[in-house]
Parts: sequence; structure tokens; C-alpha cells
Amino acid sequence: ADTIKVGILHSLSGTMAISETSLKDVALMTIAEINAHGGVMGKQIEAVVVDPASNWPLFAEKARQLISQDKVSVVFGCWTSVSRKSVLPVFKETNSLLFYPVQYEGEELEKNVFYTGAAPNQQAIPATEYVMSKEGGGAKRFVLLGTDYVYPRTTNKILRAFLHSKGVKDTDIDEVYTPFGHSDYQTIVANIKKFAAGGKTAVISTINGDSNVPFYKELGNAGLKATDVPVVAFSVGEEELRGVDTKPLVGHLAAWNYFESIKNPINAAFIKKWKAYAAAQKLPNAATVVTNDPMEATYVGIYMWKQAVEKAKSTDTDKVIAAMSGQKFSAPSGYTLEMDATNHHLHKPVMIGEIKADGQFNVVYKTKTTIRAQPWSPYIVGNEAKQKM
Amino acid sequence: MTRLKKTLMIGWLCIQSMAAQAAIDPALLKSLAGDDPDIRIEAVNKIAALANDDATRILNALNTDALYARPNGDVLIIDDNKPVNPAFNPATDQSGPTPDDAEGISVNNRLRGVVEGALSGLKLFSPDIKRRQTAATDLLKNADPAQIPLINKALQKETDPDIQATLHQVIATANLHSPDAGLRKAAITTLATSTNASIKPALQRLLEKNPDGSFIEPDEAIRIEVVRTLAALDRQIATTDFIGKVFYGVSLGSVLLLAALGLAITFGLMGIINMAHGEMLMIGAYTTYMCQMLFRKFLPGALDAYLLVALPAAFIVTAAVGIAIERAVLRWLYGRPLETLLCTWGISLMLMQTVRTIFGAQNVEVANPSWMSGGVTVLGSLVLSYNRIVIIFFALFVVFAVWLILNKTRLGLFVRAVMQNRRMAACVGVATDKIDMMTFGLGCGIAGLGGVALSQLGNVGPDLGQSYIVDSFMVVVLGGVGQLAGTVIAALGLGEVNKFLEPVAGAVLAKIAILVFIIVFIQKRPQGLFALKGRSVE
Amino acid sequence: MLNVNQLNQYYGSSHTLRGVSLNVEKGKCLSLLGRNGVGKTTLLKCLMGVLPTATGKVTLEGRDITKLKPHQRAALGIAYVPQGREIFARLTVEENLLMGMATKSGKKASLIKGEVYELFPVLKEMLQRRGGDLSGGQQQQLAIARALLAEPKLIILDEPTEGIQPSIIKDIGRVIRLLRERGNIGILLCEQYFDFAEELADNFIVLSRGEVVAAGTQAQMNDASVKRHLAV
Amino acid sequence: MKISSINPPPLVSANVTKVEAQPQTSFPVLPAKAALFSRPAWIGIAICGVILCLLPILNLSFPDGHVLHISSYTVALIAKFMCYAMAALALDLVWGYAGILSLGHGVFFALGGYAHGMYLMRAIGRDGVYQSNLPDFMVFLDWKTYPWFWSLTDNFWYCMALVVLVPGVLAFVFGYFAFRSRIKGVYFSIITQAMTFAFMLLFFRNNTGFGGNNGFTDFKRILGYSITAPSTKAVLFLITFLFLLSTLVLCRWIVNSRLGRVLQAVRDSESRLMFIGYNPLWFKLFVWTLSAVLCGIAGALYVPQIGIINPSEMSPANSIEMVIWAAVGGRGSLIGPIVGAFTVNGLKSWLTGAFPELWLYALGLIFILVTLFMPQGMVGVATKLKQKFSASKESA
Amino acid sequence: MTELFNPKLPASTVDNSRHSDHGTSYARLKTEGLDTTHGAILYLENITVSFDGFKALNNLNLDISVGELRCIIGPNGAGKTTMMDVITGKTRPTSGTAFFGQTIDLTQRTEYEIAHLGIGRKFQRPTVFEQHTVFENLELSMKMDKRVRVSLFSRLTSEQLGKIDEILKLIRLNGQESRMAGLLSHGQKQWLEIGMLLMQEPQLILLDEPVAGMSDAETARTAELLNELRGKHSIVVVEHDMGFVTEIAQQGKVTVLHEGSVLAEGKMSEVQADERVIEVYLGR
Ligand SMILES: Nc1ncnc2c1ncn2[C@@H]1O[C@H](COP(=O)(O)OP(=O)(O)OP(=O)(O)O)[C@@H](O)[C@H]1O
Ligand SMILES: Nc1ncnc2c1ncn2[C@@H]1O[C@H](COP(=O)(O)OP(=O)(O)OP(=O)(O)O)[C@@H](O)[C@H]1O
Ligand SMILES: NC(N)=O
Ligand SMILES: [Mg+2]
Ligand SMILES: [Mg+2]
Repeated sequence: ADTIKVGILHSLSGTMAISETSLKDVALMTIAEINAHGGVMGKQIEAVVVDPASNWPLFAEKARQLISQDKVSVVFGCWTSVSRKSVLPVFKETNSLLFYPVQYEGEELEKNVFYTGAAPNQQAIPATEYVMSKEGGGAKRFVLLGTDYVYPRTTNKILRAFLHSKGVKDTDIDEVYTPFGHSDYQTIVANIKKFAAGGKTAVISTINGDSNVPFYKELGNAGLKATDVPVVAFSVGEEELRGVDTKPLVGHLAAWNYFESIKNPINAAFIKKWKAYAAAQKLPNAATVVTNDPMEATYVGIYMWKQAVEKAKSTDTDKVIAAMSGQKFSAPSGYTLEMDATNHHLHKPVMIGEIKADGQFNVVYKTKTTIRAQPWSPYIVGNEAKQKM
Repeated sequence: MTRLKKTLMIGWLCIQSMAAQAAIDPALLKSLAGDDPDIRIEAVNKIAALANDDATRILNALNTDALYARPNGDVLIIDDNKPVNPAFNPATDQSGPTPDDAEGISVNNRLRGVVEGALSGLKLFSPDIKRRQTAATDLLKNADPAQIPLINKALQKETDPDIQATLHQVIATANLHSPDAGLRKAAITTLATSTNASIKPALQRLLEKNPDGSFIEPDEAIRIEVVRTLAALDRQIATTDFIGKVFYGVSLGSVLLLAALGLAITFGLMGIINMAHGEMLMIGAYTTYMCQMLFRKFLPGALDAYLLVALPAAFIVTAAVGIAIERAVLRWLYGRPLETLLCTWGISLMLMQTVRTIFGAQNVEVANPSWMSGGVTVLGSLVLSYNRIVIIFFALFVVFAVWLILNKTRLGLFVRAVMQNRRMAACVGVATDKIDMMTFGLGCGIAGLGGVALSQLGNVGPDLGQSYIVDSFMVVVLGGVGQLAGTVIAALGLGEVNKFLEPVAGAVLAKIAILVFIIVFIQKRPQGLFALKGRSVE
Repeated sequence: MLNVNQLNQYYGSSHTLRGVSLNVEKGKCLSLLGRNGVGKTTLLKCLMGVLPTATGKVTLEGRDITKLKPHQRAALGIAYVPQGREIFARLTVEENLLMGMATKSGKKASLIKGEVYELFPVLKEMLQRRGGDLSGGQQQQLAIARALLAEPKLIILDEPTEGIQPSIIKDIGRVIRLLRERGNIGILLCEQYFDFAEELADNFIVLSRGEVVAAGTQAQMNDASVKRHLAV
Repeated sequence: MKISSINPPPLVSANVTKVEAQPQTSFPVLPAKAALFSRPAWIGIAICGVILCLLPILNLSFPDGHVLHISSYTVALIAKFMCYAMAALALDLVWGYAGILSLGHGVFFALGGYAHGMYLMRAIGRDGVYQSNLPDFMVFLDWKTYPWFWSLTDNFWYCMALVVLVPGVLAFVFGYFAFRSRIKGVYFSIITQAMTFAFMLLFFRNNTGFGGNNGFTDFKRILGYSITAPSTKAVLFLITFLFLLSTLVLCRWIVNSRLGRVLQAVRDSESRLMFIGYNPLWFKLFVWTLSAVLCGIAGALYVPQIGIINPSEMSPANSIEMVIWAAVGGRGSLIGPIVGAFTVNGLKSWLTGAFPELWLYALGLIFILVTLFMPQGMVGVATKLKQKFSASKESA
Repeated sequence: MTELFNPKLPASTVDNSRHSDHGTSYARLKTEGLDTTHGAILYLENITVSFDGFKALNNLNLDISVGELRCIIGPNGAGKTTMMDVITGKTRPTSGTAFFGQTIDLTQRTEYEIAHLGIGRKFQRPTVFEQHTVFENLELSMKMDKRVRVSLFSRLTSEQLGKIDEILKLIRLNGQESRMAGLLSHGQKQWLEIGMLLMQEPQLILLDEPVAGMSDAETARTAELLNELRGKHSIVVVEHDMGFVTEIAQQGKVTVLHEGSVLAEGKMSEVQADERVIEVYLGR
């Protein structure tokens, strides 16, 4: 063949389309950019886009279609952990490659997957440390608020263990879960307020998807300000904030490995390319498009795969996997990210931003260097032996 | 924190003593723009201590991200709304154009807290009664003995009894740990009327024992007083809790009601199993968004009024969409309710995708107008947000209007007649086509109004409708299909039940319990709450 | 005033009305007779516009109404009392009566004429009851009252005496006679109750298997040739 | 307002403008015992059966790239369609014949799937991520032992019994109370929707003990055979086919019996039926429960072949889709739902790949066009064409 | 399974030998499983039915003897249909009892139980299974075991087919047996419903306006039919057609209902002459 096919597996309809659509567009932009510069090993990349429609079994089916019908060399896709879990068996069975660009809970290490989003130690733990610090407000009590699925559950399990290690007692931790799409946060916000009466409190939010808007609106209207009870979120980025009136939310926090507001030439170029692409493709709301962390992770993932293919001189799964280890890429975050030699995760910087009135983040903390991922969190019993992986 | 309190005091004294002063020291300003958080905080405090208009202006600017720094060390206040010379240099008292190299000075929560504290201390003397009230309430959160002199001063000047009461409570809270037993006791007695749950831990601590077995509070009388105050506080909190739940329930109920009302017409009255109902809500919400955008663009000054335009606009747009659907598709399906399910399901898919194509899959931002932002504090600590209050009244209004139309107008009579026996209605001379069209249009238009309301509470995205469709059907069916009164009672009832169950069972179990309740309830009343009985039903 | 010319109607492939022609004159009553299932109701429905006709022409006072919709025919002054009553079950009796005046506008439409209460006193007692709760005969009375309220030019009655007590049948007969005597209204009466039909009719036609097999004036109704078509 | 029942349209509906043809049969003998299927129908079924059975065989016997090779994707897809078809068939039994519209059949499908899934989870053994005896999701919830309702689920046959019993008992209890209170029409439909919604929320909770949002996935083996092995898949495929076929025959036999006619009478006029001495409760309960069981079996067949079961199968939208399959194919015809399930899902699979941004328009449009122009579904169109054809042959 | 799908059958342990010839005895009927020792098949005692305060039936007392053909007349809204509703279990009376035979209180039974007991009814407005053929309508109504399992496995015997054929001829719908009942004309539906009633072979037949919408000739035929049935079943007929009533009442009793209770009772000629009946019902 004179092209190399790659699959793009992001929901374009259904509840997750809110987050995933832009990842598909970024992927297409990146591929167009690579093609414009000569492609991979002199061949053009051909993207095969499918829509798994936010339906987990359909994810598995579409993955199989991409691999066995369209014969793609690699798939870029998935957002939620559950979608990733549902396609995993397919990738293992067919020995194919998946690049997963979203922060997740860890506790997984598959040979066929490269994780370009954050592991808990690259996001959740540093963020919690920050809100406990003097600069972050010195929180003593914690509300762990999340959507009820594997990512928040596992993350909170890790965080609880971490907080224990910092001497926080269980009575000072409140763990609350709401289902996907929950939209009435009156009671929960009232409870947070009550809980916060007992001492300086921070909310650690792993709410995913559609629930964030009603939660923040309720928070804003109930008068809980960031200076009183800061909320630090792991799934709220620039893209999600486009749908919220951020004025009442100023000061609430998010932790990521990249923010659009970071100033460096690579990021400036990245943003510019994205805006130009959005305008050229006439994407809806092209004038106001933003970049965010998973978009950056998608971008980085595709480039690293390209580098690995060129190093391996083949798109063969095993050869590419071998070539991936140690790949480096100067990312828009301003750091040079490196694919770990063994654990299929990127070394990433950690950044914490405060929401600004314009929907961007004011970066109030970032690590000096990149941090190696710990997919097997040391805070989970039984993971001690896996730390070297 | 201590530094803050000192500052407040100094600030107060300064206000008293200082006349108008020259521009602010540039060095002080420069350190504001620095990197070291502690130095910056100190700078804020020093500026606050100046306590003049410039200081307030600078602090306000810092708080609203309007303070900029240049590499050369100049600090500027940049007001984007000012057409000419938006950049004001407090050090030189001069305005000029915005320089290219000006960078926003970033503020984090810690610094913002300090700035807000400083500002609220200053605000205690503001001529605006509202600002004083907020300032006093803010102080309550972090009451400290060091503030007492300042507060006493403010008290002397204060004329408003509410603010006075708040300030007394601030003093009492601050005095809780006073070494003077009399003061402590007085403080505790004063606090018996407090509604501030955050003093509970402090009071409880007074009842605890030291490691050596002695009480932390040695005075037995005071301890008794503490117990009494705690009990009063608990009662107060319980009442507030209860009222809160009632309000939350009514609020949830009104949301359900607005979501379901349109369906009560299209499904309840017309028998169209309208799966695209949710999308009508969504279109209403997107119309609101469009109105907001247009106002932002063309009438930024009247932005707060965008909702008033959005209401008729949403009604018209959704009614038009509804009428188009009715004319194109549904009119062929009367008397075949199930086909309408299938068809409207298809329509709903297409409408969602249309919105995705036009507006993107992401949510769009709809902001509450300022008169609907925030909330009113009642009973000391319960915040009833304005948007929810407005929506409750709006729901009542819409229900009333629908009731009027259906029961008090000829149109309403025709609508009901056509829905019961289309052929006979035609035979007595009713243009059934027109009535069908208008009824469906009305139902959709009302859904559009519901969409406007929903846009004020949650997401506005292509999937907005999906999350309300099941609930809407439940409400209509529980109330009794075709029964407006039933729909109202069902919506409010479900809202209340939900809100009283939620604290006990959690959000999910509460919802499950409600669904089970609906299933069981329908066993008892197979035709819904307000079922018609008798022969006429068959 | 009502002229029907060579009307044909089909249910799918079965030919239900075969070239039916008839003529209702102003101030006269035309009786439509025939055994069960010969197509009487079908014919009346065609005249009301509820069923489409294949071929043929219907005119009212010279105006072609063949293609008009039922509500347009109602507006032109045709009122219909269907077989099976078809009252609006969930509307109250009063609302049902108001519906009878749907073709009128404004104030006129909200005043129910006392005449109908005189005729059907029971309706006045039951104004607030739902139409569907009434007894069969009461519903039938309601249906007739509803048609009368429209003050039509032509009234079409499909077995109006079905299920009605003898004394009220007499009353209905009186009303129809009264209407006829006023002379400004045409009446098309489909009736199985032969004596009743005979008493009121000026003219009659008999249908059999969708065809007009006999027609004539009242005097001829008792002819054996007519009775033959009605016998089992 | 006549929406108390949402039965299929009566042939003589109140506002027909186009009058339906009446079947004009000449009057010979009284109807004899009806055959299950007509001869051409049997032939059609046989042809489809042979083609379907060939698929996995072609997949196994020819290498990738050979002209006769059928990709395992296609085989998996057809297997899924067959499971869906079975569910649609089960739905048609209650909806098309007894007029009971369920907007909650997804729950039976999912429960059957979960019952089988429990066995498959146990069969993973210690090969999970945490190499624990417990499934991964229990490990992250810090559970140390299996909760009581998981006991014995390592036994395949016990789980198979659950596949039948759980949906069956749930349907029986739910149906008993609902039918006893004479809940009908829309009311019934909506409470079935409430039921599936409640179950979905319940299963979404991680604490419920069924894996929450993730559900069950990453199965390794079934009865000792590797679940990803092509031969296992082929066997599962054939078993699914057999079940589908037997379900079709069973349903046809039921609707051809007098019970079938009673069911239709329930659909059209339940109260009238009581006055001639039938108790509709047991008739409804019988088909309702049977339908739920069939749906559960379909779910159980679905899980090992698709590799995941999660609560979104219980979402109201999924149940509505089942209704759509039946409607598109032609309800009340048994063959229709099968055709519908294959068509709608086939289109969906194809369109989501071929036109990822436009497929919802296409699908939505299809639903609209089908209802407007094929009121009896695809099967209805076929019957009409056949009638036309034979009519023109007669006249020739 | 079988147990589950068994509707409760009425206790049928009554000794038929105790039959005696009390009261007005008509024919000696075999009233299987029914205790009719006192010669009456149906007693209505003090039945009151009230709808939101409106009394459709007011302390109604009525009894029907075994084998009797009773005509009931009365003004529109007198409560005749409501009375049938009470007997067939469609409406629960506010107070009062309705005994079928000596022992069975109908007010405690469901519709299908009552049908099983042997009470059949024709409705005022024809109600047939519109989506079933004429044949199937009759088949469903046929007297036989109506439980789930049986209906799943049983097939019609030739005897049963013969019976259907016979009824078809009687109601003159032979040749139309495979037509959908919904396509029949109003009058044809009336006939079909009578046919369905006969298929049930009930002990007590309730006919609500059986000749409404029938031509005079057909009315005469129906009268003939009823006269044939007389003595074989106990029959209650509600009708407004005086000619018809006179024809079938013969020398039997006619009851006049008015405002929910009995206004007059007696031979047709007596009733017709009653001033009160003329006043409220017959008219002058
Ligand atoms: N919707 C329909 N489709 C097919 N045939 C129909 C339909 N409605 C009526 N028919 C048939 O058309 C014929 C005429 O019916 P119609 O109702 O006009 O009879 P009718 O003369 O009014 O009888 P009746 O005196 O019983 O009311 C009948 O044979 C009937 O079975
Ligand atoms: N469900 C109900 N709600 C209110 N009123 C009712 C209801 N059912 C019956 N009625 C009233 O009860 C009275 C008796 O009705 P019923 O149908 O028994 O009369 P009927 O004797 O059969 O009259 P007809 O000869 O006209 O059929 C009527 O006035 C009727 O309006
Ligand atoms: N991995 C997540 N965000 O689900
Ligand atoms: Mg007729
Ligand atoms: Mg009656």
C-alpha cells in the first residue's frame, strides 16, 4: 500500500462527544501536518474515522472493525476508562496498538497501549499536595467528589491512602459519588458547605462530563468562593470551561500536564495551528476554539508514533512498541516529554491552574521537570512489587 | 493571617488620620508583581494600609485581573472598557495607551483571600449598606480578637440593626477564647441566636478535656452555657436544613415541571409519544444562547435583559420547529401513537446532530444575567439562589398560562375536542389541521420556554434534552396523562420526595427509590394521580 | 338543495356505493332505507366528507362540495348526527353543546339556545357531567342537540332513534317535523324504524348492495316492491 | 383523548382517509389447522440458515485475503445482530401480539447478559489485572470476598439457570403486579421504562457489586475454552443461530395457537375478553414472562461474543431501539423484527464507519421514512408487493 | 406452571338433586354447579350505585327465575345498563348484593369469573374483537376451558367447528367468516355479538338493546330467535322497541326501571297502561 492507515476512535455523538470530538479534530490536524511534511517513511497517512457513539460495546466493535476490516496500523482513541477497558481485549487479541490520550487512574499496563495522559502521580497527588500547602490554602478537610466509575473511584482510593499518609483522618474526608449526567447539585453543595464549617476544606473533583456545568453553576450561586472552599478538578479543562460562565468560578483549580495559557514558542505555534485548522475546516465555533491537555496528549502521541515507526522502519506492532521506548518529543507544554523505557507512559510535568474569568487558567504551580508515571500507585496495597515496571 | 488583622486595624486608623495622599510608591507596586508570595502579600497589606482611593482601586484591579506589569517595573491598571488611554499608572497618576509588553499580574487564591479580606475591612465603612452587610458576613467567617477594636468602631457608626447583629456575632465569635471568663460567657450567650455552623467546632472544643483530664474550659457555668448554645445552634441548623430541603425540592420540582409541561401537551393531550421533546428543550436553550450572543455583540449594555428577549424568541423558534415537524411528519400519524414514537425518535437524532453540526458537540456557555446570579441568604446561612427562585415563579406563571389557554379559551376547547375525536370535531366544523398544528406548536413552544429555564441551571449542549426526557415522561404519566393539575402535583411531589431522600440515601438511591415509588404508585392508581374515572375513559 | 350524482365509493377493492344519486330539497325530508350493511352509513359519511369518494359529484345549493373537507362542509351548513353517537366523551355536556356551535364566531358561540333544553330536558340536568358518562340514550340526545345548535341548512341523521325511549322518539319526531315545516332546512334521515321514517318522510330512497333500488314519495313507501328490499 | 392504549392501529381507524382494502376471501370451508410457516417461508428460512452457518465456517477455513474469507469482524457483527434479532423477536411477541409495549426489555437482555457475565468473570480466575481471586472491580472497591449473590456463580450451569430465572422471575413479579392492577398502554410502557432506568442506575453504582459503569469485560475463557479462539467463536455463533431459529419457531407456534388469538384479543379489547370468560392476567403474564426469558437468553448469548456487558444496555434508549427494530421490520409478524434488527443495526454499523459525522441524519431519516411510507414495516411492504404481484398474475 | 395459570374456578359442589319446584317455575333447566333451589337464578337486593353522589341505581330489587325471559324497559338513564354492569362485575355497587343462584355473590367476583359462572352479555354498543375475523370472534367466545395451557395446546374439534358453522348461519354471517369484524356494518356487529353470546352457552343471557339499529324485518327475526331460546336459558332483555318487547314478553313479566329503581312490574299490557310509565317513558 502507498498509504499507512491509522484509526481514530472517538465518540462523535452521545454524551462523550462533548469532550472527544475535538480530539478527533486534533488528530486529523496532526496527521495533515505530518502528511504535509512528507508523511511517515515517505508514505502518506490515511485516517479512518469511526464513531463509537459513546457506547462502550460499540467501542469494542469499532476497534475490531478498524483493525480487521480497515487494517489500520495504529488506533488513536478513547476517553473514558471504561471505553478503554472495553477495547483492550480486542487490541490484545489482534496484537494491535492503541494510543490513549487522557488522564486516568492507573492500575493497568498493557503491552498494546501507550498512555499519553497522566497517571495519578502526575496529576491527582501533586494537586492534593498543593491544596494542602500554605500557598494552596492549607486545606485540612477534603471532599472527594466524583462521578461513579472506575477512574474517580480508583483515584479517590489512592488519594485517601495518600491523605492518610499525611495524617488526615477519615472523619476529615468525605467521599461522594454521583452518576454520569447528574444535574442537580443543590444537596451536594449544601452538604459541602456544612462539611466546610468544620475547618478549611478543599473539594477534589473527579466529576466527568456533563455534570460539571450544573455543579459549578450551583457552586457559584450558593456563594462558595474559591477563597473559602477551593475545588480542584482533574477533568475540567479549557474545553469544558467553554460551556460555563466562569466569572463566579475564578480561583477554582484544575491540575493537568498542559494548559493553553502556557507561554512558549511551541505552544504558541500549536495554538496557532489549531486555530487555523479550525477556521479552515469551518469547525463549529471556530473563532473560540481552545486547546487542552488531552488534545496535547493526542498531538504528542501521534508524533511519537511517527518517530517510532520511522525508527523501526515498519508499522509492525511489536517493532513499533520496541521503538517507542525512550522516544522524546518537544511538547507544547514546554517540556521535552519522554516515553518511558518500560512502562508505556510519558514522563510529564505537573501543572496547577486557577480558573480565570476568561475561561483560561492561571498557572499557579508547575514542576521543574517531568515526572515519571507510576501506573501502579504505591498508595495501593499490593502494588509494592510493581513499582519497577 | 495575623498580619491581615493588624493591617485592618492600621487601615482603619489610617482612614481616620490621613488626608489625600500622593501617588503610591512604585517599589511597593513592583513587589506586587514579583514572584515571592510572601513579599507580595506584604505588599498588598501595605497598600491596604494606605487606605485611600488609589489603594482600593489597585486592590480591586488586582482582584479582577486588571493589574498589569511591564518588564521595566511599571504597574498599570488597565480598564478594557475604556476606549482611550485605558492604562492608568497609579505610581504616576497618569493614563495612557496600553503598552505591548504589559503582562497581567497573576493572583492565586491565597493572595486573593488577603486582598478580599483587606477590601472587606475597608468596606465596613462603605456608604453602601449592601456592601457593609457582605463585609460583615465575610468577617464572620474568620473572626479574630484582633479585629474587635475595629469592629467596635464600625458598630458605633452602624445604623442598620441587621449589620449590627452580625457585627455583635463577629465580636462574640472572636471572644470565644477570650481569657476573661465573663467575656466568654457573654459571647456564648450571644451566639445562642447564631446560625453560623462554623462556630460549632470551636464550641465543642470548649467541652473537651485536656490530656490530664481537666476540662479545657474550667468554668462549669460557661460549659453549661456552651451546651445550651450548642443545642440552640443545632435546632437552628435543623430548621435551616429543613427549609433548605423544602426549597431544593420545590426548585427541583419546578425544573421537572418546566421540562414536562410541553410534553403534557404534546403527549398528554395529543397522544404523540414525543421523543423529540427533549430536543425542543434543547432548542429553547440554544435560542437563549443565541440571544445572549446577539446581546453581547450588539447591546452589551443591556446584556442583563437578554433573557427577556430569549423567552419570546425561544417560544417562537421552538413552536416554529414544532409546527414544521407537525406539518411535515406527524400529521400523517394521528391515531397511530406508536408510529409517532418511532418518528420522533428519528427526528430527535436529526435535531441533535444538526445542533452538533452548527454549534459543535461541546456545551456552549449561557451565563445567568447578573440579577439572577448569586443568591439571597435567609436564616443566616441558607443561600437561596436567585436563578432557582426566578425559575420557580416562572414555572408557576407558565402553568397558569397553559391552564388559561386550555380551559378558558375556545381554542382550548377545540384542542381538547380534536384530541378526543378528530373526525367528529371536523364534522362540527373545526379545522382540525389547524388545531393540530397550533397545539403541537404550543406544546413545543412551552418546551422552548422550559429550555430557557434549564439553560440557567445546567448544560447547554446537544444532549441536553436526553437527560430530561425520561423524567418528563414519568412526571406526565404519574400525574395522569392529559391532566395538567396532575402534572404539577407530580412534578413538585417528585422534587420534594427526591430532596428529602437524597441526604439519607444519596443521589442515586434516592432516584431509584423514586422510580420504584412511581412503579408502585401506578399499581395503586393505574391511570396516574389525577385519573379520570367512569365510563368516559373507555 | 343537496344534489348527489352518480356517487361511487370503494373500500379497497369492494365497491360499496354504486352510482348513487339523490336529491334533498329544502324544507323536505328524504328517508334513506335499507338492510344492514347495504352502505347507508357509508353514503352519509361520503356526504359529510369523512370518506373520500371515487367518482361522482355532490353539490349543495348549486355549489360543488365534492372535494371539500368535513369542516368546510360544516361551515357551509351541513350538520351530522352519526351512527354511534360520537360525542366527545371527556368533554362535559355543556362543552359538547358548545362544540356544536364551532362554526359560529364570537359571542353567538357561547350562548346555548334554550330550545334544546326544552327538547331534551335531561341535558340541562347533566350540563357538568362528562359526555362519556351519559347513558346510551342520553348520548344520542346530546348528539342531536349538538347538531341542532349549528342551525344548519341541511341536517344528516344516521339512525337517530337508536336506543331512545319512546316518548323522546316522539319528541324528536316532533322536532324534525317542526324543522321541516319551517321550510328552510333539508333533512336526510337514515332510519331502520320504518314507521318513524314513514311518518316524517316526504320522499324516500332504498339502498341495496350500494345501489339505489327504489325511490319515490312517502305515499309509495308501503308498496310491496319497497318492502321486498327491506325484508330479510 | 384516545391514547389509553397504544396498540397497533386498528384497520378501521377513526380517521382513515385512504381506506384499507378488506381481505375478500371467498367463503369455503372453515379455517383448517394453520401451518407454522408457508412452504416458501420455510425455504427462505432454510436458505438464510445455510448462509448464516456458512459464515463462521468460511471464516475458519480460508485465510485472510482469500476471496471466500469472511472477516472475523463480519462474523462477530452477524452474531451480534442475531442476538439483537432474538431480543426483537421476544419483544414482538408481547408487543405485536398482546399489545403490551415494553420500553424496558433492555433490562431483561442485560440481566441475562449479567448472569452469564458472572460466570465469565469467575472463569477469568487469577488472570485479571490484580491477579486476585476477585474480579478487578471488587479489588478496587477493597472488597475481600464475593458478596452473597455471587456465590455458586463459578458453576456454568448454575449461571445458565440464572440466565433464565432472573429475567423470568423479575418479569413475572413485575408483570403480576402491573397486570393485576390492569396497568395498560402508555402507563405500562412508561413504568417499564422506569424499571429499566432504575436498574440502570442501580447497576451503575459501583457499590451494587456488578462492576458499575464498566460492567464485566476482559473475559478469558468459557468452559475452559479460550473465548477469543476462532473455533470458540464459531461454536458460539452456531449456538446463537440455533437459538434464534428455535425462538422463531416457538413464537410462531404460540401465536398460531388459540392462545395467540386470545393475546390479540387482549391487545384489542381486554375488557371484552373478560366478559367471555378469559382472565387476561395469566395470558399476559405468560407471554410477558416468556418474552423476558427469551430476551435474557439473547443477552446471555450476546455477552461472550461481544466481550462486554455494562449498564448502558439498560438505558431507556437501548430498549427504545429494540422497539424500533421491531417496528422497522414490521411488528406482529415475527419475521419482521429479525429483518428489522439486521437492517437497522447493519445500517448503523455501516454508517458509523462510512459517514461518522452524518450517520445520525441518515438513521433518523430512515426511521421517519419507514413510519411514513411503510406503516407495516419492511415485511408489510413485501407482503403488499407479493399481493400486487399475484394480483397482476391473476389478471394476466 | 399449570397451577399458576389456573384461574380460580367457582366452587361447583352443589347438589342438583335438591331442585324443587318452588315459585314461578318455567322450564326445568340444568343449571350446572348452580344452586337454584328457590327457582331464581338472579337476585338483586338493595343495589345502589352512586357516581359522585348521583345515584344511577337506587335500592334496586329484582329477581329473575330460572328459564325466565324478562324484559326491562325504562327511560334513558334509568340505570338499565348500569344494572347489567353490576351483574357482570363491571361496576361495583356502592351497596347491596347480587346473588347468582343461592350462593354466589356476584359483587365479589371479577368479570371473567362471572362469565365462567355462566352469565353472558351483549353490550348496548356493539363490541366485538375488531381485529379478529368473524370466525375467530366466535371461536374465542366458545364455551370451553379458557386457561392458558389449554389454549396453547388445544385444537378445535369437528364438533366445535360444527357449532361455529351453525351459529354463523343463524346470524347470517356465513360466507363472511374470514372478514375482519371491524369491517362489518353496525347491524352486522350486533348480530355477531349475539352469535358470540350464543357460543358461550350461558345460563343467564343479558341483552342490552339487541335490536337497536336493526330493520323491522331483522327485529322480527331476533324476536323469533329469542322465542326459540326461551326456556333454554334465563334471559334478560333491555329494549326501547315496544313492538319487539311486546313480541317477546308474551305473557311474561316486564319490569320498568325509573331513576334507579323499579317503577312498575307486570305483564306488558299492564305496564303499557300504567299512567306513570306513560308519563316518564312511553309518552302520549
Ligand atoms: N372500513 C371499512 N372497510 C371495509 N368495508 C367496510 C368498512 N366499513 C364498512 N364496510 C362494509 O361496507 C358495507 C356497508 O357498510 P355501512 O356501515 O355503510 O352499512 P349500513 O347500511 O350503514 O348498515 P347498518 O344498518 O348495519 O348500519 C358493509 O358490508 C360493511 O361491512
Ligand atoms: N361513570 C358514570 N359517571 C357518572 N354518571 C354515570 C356514570 N355511568 C352512568 N351514569 C349515569 O347513570 C345513569 C344511568 O345510566 P345507564 O347507562 O345505566 O342508563 P340506561 O338505563 O342504560 O339508559 P339508556 O336507555 O339510555 O341506555 C345515567 O344518568 C348516566 O348519566
Ligand atoms: N480516564 C478517565 N478520565 O476516565
Ligand atoms: Mg349504518
Ligand atoms: Mg343503556
